[in-house]
Amino acid sequence: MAVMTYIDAINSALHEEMERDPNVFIIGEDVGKMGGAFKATKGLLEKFGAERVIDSPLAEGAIVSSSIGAAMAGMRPVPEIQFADFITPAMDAITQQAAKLRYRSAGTQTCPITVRVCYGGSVGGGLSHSQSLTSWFIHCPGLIVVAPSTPYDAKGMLKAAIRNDDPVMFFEHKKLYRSLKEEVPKEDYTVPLLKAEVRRKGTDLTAISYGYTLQLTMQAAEAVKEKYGIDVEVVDLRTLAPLDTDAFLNSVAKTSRAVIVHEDNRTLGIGAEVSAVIAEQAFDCLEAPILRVTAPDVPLLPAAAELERFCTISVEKIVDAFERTMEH
Amino acid sequence: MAVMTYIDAINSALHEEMERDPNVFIIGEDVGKMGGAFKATKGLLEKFGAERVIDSPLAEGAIVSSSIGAAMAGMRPVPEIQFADFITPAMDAITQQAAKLRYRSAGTQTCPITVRVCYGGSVGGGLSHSQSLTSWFIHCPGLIVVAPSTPYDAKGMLKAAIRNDDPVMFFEHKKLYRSLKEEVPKEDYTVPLLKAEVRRKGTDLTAISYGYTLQLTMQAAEAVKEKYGIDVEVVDLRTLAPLDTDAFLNSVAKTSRAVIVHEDNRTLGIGAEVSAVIAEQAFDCLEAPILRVTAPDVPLLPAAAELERFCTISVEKIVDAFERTMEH
Amino acid sequence: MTTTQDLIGTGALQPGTDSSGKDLDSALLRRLYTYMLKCRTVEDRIRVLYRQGRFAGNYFNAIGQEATEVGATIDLLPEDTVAPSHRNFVAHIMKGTPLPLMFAHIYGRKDSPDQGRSAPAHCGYAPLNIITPSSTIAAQLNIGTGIALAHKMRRKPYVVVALSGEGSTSLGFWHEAVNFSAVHKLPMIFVVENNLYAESVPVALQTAVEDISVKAQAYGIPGITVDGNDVVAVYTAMREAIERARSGGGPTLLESKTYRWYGHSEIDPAKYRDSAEVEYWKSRDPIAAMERYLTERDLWTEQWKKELLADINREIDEAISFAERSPAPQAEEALDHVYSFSIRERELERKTYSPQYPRRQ
Amino acid sequence: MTTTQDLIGTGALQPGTDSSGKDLDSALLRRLYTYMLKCRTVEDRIRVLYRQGRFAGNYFNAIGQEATEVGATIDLLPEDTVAPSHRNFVAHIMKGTPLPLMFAHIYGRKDSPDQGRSAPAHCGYAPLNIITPSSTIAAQLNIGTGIALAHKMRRKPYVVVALSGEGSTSLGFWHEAVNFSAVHKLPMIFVVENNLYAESVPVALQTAVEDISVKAQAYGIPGITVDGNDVVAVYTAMREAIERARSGGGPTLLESKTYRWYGHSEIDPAKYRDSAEVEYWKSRDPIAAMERYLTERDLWTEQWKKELLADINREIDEAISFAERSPAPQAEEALDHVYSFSIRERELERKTYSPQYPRRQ
Ligand SMILES: Cc1ncc(C[n+]2csc(CCOP(=O)(O)OP(=O)(O)O)c2C)c(N)n1
Ligand SMILES: Cc1ncc(C[n+]2csc(CCOP(=O)(O)OP(=O)(O)O)c2C)c(N)n1
Ligand SMILES: [Mg+2]
Ligand SMILES: [Mg+2]
Repeated sequence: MAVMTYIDAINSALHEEMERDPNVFIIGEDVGKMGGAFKATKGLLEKFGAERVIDSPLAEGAIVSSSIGAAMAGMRPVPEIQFADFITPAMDAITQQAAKLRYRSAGTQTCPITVRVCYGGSVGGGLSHSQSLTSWFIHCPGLIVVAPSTPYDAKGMLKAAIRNDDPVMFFEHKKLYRSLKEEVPKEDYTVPLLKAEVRRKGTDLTAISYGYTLQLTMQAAEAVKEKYGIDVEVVDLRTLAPLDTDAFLNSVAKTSRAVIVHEDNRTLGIGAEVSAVIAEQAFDCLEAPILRVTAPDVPLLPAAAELERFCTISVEKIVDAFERTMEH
Repeated sequence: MAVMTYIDAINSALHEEMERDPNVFIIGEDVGKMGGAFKATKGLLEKFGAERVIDSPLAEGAIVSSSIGAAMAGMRPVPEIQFADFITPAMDAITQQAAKLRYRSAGTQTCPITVRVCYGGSVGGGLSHSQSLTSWFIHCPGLIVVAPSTPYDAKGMLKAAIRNDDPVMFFEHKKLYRSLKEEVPKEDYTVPLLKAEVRRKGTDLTAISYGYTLQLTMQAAEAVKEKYGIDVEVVDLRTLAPLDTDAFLNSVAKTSRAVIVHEDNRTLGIGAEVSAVIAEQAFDCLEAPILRVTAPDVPLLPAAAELERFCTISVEKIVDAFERTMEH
Repeated sequence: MTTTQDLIGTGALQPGTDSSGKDLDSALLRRLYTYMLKCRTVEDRIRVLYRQGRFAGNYFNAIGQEATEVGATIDLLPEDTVAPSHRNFVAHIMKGTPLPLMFAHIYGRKDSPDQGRSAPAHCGYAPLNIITPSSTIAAQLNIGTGIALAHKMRRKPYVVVALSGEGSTSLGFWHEAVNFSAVHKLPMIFVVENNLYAESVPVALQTAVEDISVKAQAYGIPGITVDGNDVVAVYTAMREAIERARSGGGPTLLESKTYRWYGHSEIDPAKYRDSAEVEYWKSRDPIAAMERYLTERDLWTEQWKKELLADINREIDEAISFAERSPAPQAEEALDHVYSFSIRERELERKTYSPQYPRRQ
Repeated sequence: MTTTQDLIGTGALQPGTDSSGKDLDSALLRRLYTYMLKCRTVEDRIRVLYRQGRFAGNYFNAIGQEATEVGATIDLLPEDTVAPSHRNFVAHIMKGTPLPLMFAHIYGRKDSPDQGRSAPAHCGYAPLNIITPSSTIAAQLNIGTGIALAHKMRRKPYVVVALSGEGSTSLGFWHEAVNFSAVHKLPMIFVVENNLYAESVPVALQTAVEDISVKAQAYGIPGITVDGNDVVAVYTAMREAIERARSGGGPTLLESKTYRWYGHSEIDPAKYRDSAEVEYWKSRDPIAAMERYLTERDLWTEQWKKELLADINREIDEAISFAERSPAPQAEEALDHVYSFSIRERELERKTYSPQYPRRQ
């Protein structure tokens, strides 16, 4: 075991997968000499050379679509999108090409790519370095959308993604990169892509989150335990599409109450889908409204600290939702 | 009054708005000499000339972003996206520029554009001429997303959109273009952009839809009335963002039951948001699970008739959901 | 960097000085002709089938552009990739996709390479490396670029031929693909079929330049304009570009100036063009031009053409009857091939959860 | 179409034959210099403030590129638009945005033109037609194109100066903007500041061509490369391009070859460049070069520079103290300016509905 940050976990997964499989390669902006804007690809250029660690032209469309083609031809590309906010030039490549290639060729042409995307706020990034934008891809069948919340999962799921035969959108929260350390095995391991995880057992209320806000949700769970003795079960979605609905439905069937927490905008954030699934499939279990703790529906995130704070999730906001749900 | 198809309603709204305001202009692929792929812009080039009816280069990004700039400079552009399926090149222009310009300039720079988008399936269009893709824009604060379901609304809302100071995504369902006729006033009128409409009064169940499936939902309502005497209240969302939540919440408060119908994919289609809003704000009113009648989560729409039919909404599928809801 | 060629004298362009086409042997010249005739005949038939309502959707024929279609895709290796646009269904003929599968595709049947999923003109074929295209203009160029990247990484001598229309050059995707290929010296040939219109929009509204091939200069790669109705010219220019690509010399932009005789698609009456223009281009029929060229060399007779047509039509008849016998896909197959794993259970059997714990007050 | 110029002899390029810059009068030459000095001084100060932790976020300075910043944006009309990238904060100085507002922006305060919303380097100013940019590379070019379209439609003699780096030329957006402008002969000047790097990526990985200006040929517009450290060269080339644009002659692509002295942003140590390269370019300081040029013409003294700096620093001090006194925005203002109507009520007061009808069994 080794204690690792989230970014180290990503970095070591990339090192190991590139060693394991000569078909794995990296492409993106600044991934080579600079080792990535956040150093996720540090040391790869030195070890594997410029042919497998490609500093691409400034064109996210080309980064993803050249990966798609290379994958069709048998490679295992791991393209990087420096910030989710800049993923728009790759929208066609991701949603119309990668997501649909298998379907439109009836499985005869496929593109196993793992698009690493750095996302999320609460780091003072302002309007163009804070967005999530996961919803666009969750709404797109054919894509697996992953968003791990711990170093252990980050490493294990990244490896699983690279080995998986579907296009995977792999969302890494920039606030988690260096704010969290955890023991991670030295041996090769993977974490299954399609399973949510119960992070905390509880009986009174189900809290559902992922990514950075999962950490805040865990803190809020401890807070209401201490304050009121309320026992919150916390489900980490881990993968946002396809959703592991059984995981949170089982929990809600037990607790009868659900609160969903995410930092993305409220309208059609993943919370909407989770809530709708519960309202459809576990309605009889429910004893309280399903609450969502989310950003308001404004562009995320305004730069000034006061404005950013208003829009981001805090432990207090989650605790407040827990309280309201229990009071119902 | 004149009896008009949906496409005629669009066309006459454009004629009238261009006459009314010299700042209104059209830009898009084939909008000029050809009068648009579906003839929405017929006769405009002849009447207003090539400077106000611009056959643009094949570049949706340029179509929308040049509209943004022109709008900033005081014009009222009405860009056309020939098929929603081809909106990807304009993703940045729409979501990062148009949607956020007002916000990021604190209201000092704005872009009143009306992006007309032809969307929807059930016409044998196959995988690239059938998509909805409204969710991407519903999830993007700063945009108004409109999807009228009748000729009357199409005309009145298009005029309202052009006169509105926000960027409006105006989704026109291609199946409605010629399948529906209705009396439309000869005089100038507008339909407010932010209000849903109760299309059918009822007491037993609230059905919520928009666009082409609104018509199917109305038929299904008649069918269950005849068959079982069930009285369905049908709410036409008309505008998908920002949602007129009061309209459907009021109805659900009355009926205690909700079924949402849309042709888009299930996961994070607008039904998810509507359901989540109900589950949060009208929970105590509910007596049955909130059902969604939607396409499955597969790329929409496969071309072969059998496959297409499997994925599209039918009156039977809606009736089935009504029955299941009432049985609960 | 830009040159123009006119080898067989269709009258389209100034006669070029390049005589590299002069060395083509008789068998090859006759094959070029035969393929053009086959393309034309197949598409004429598809048009008839459409008018008879025997398949649904739409189709984008390349009638009038056969010299380009054939010259650009003939004699590729099976491992070479073709990245087609909506107008390149006939590329399958040169690549070697069995005609029955092609017609099963048109009909949206189970035996189609995609089992009825894509629209009629959007057809791929994995065994021969033809990308199953989407409609998004120019998207296939970018995917093709990635395939070329893989060939380069793996030191394989295979090339990618990416086809698109002049309208595609306005899109950012086109630019990103060509630029990326140029920076990485990828084995790509970008064939731009300049048929003067993108749907109804004339080329003068797409770009301010006369020859699309000058755009190559922006990327530092060779650009060439050929008479796209001259199959020998197209073939010869392609041969050079393919050799360059295969031997590590990087991409080429090849503009082929041609014309589509009919509308953009089967539902387009093409009223935006004037008939004199259409007639002019019909008088420059690439097939008739090649017939004259072959006749001068004693390589063509009416009789031979009749025999060819008979063979082609027999093959088409068989292909159609195969397609018509091919079953329609089953409704629930719509749920297949979304992922590498099945979603049938997920979509068809949604569980309902009931309370397992006593309700509280 | 492409020419290179080197008028004041920074040594960057081959001396050009163009002598159009020779006619600039003394007052203008001194203004060019003064503005460069002001840009440098303002950005040096911003760097200090950042290091002191007095504002949050990040900043992208253009130190070393002042000749381009000044030459490209000086003497525009208030109605002319500047479409800035992340590296063109100082364009505000030439356009005339009051310095206190600029610093209020850096600090994210209520008096910022955007009341604290955008990141420090992304600043717009509506009264002087400076677009509030997003970070998306090249997006401002496309918006600028639309503004130019409006000017053309309204027969207004205003131009749009769009600034971007050489990295931006790889993006489809860049291509779409330049192509559209060329087709419609819009009054645009695309200034590409080729500072050899896009973040860490050298220009050779962006494009296979040597001079970005050759890309103009793909669009049929004039392309010119100037020594971007030579403010007279930049100014002269811009003057010609602006005149052409203003008089209906359409767009120009102007490549300005220059170099940023420091990292991509305040958090980038720029270890990907070697120090010899950095030193070489520092020796070609555009400000020092202009000092030599002015000295030769008896237009510059140490004393004058001192006075200038004193004035500039006083202005900066005042601007900073204004910014520091400016209030922070109120938290709930985060809900404002999303639409033309308020969403405060919607977001802050979510109603709860209760059953109004008796429940049924
Ligand atoms: C991104 C995108 N926008 C619009 C369309 C609709 N469309 C299909 S073909 C076409 C014209 C293509 O013109 P060109 O590239 O010249 O090819 P041609 O049809 O002439 O062969 C258009 C606009 C599309 N398929 N993709
Ligand atoms: C679409 C997009 N992709 C990536 C980025 C991240 N990014 C910001 S600046 C930059 C480099 C820009 O290089 P260049 O255009 O040469 O401008 P310079 O910074 O050298 O002035 C990158 C990659 C972005 N802002 N937008
Ligand atoms: Mg064309
Ligand atoms: Mg640069």
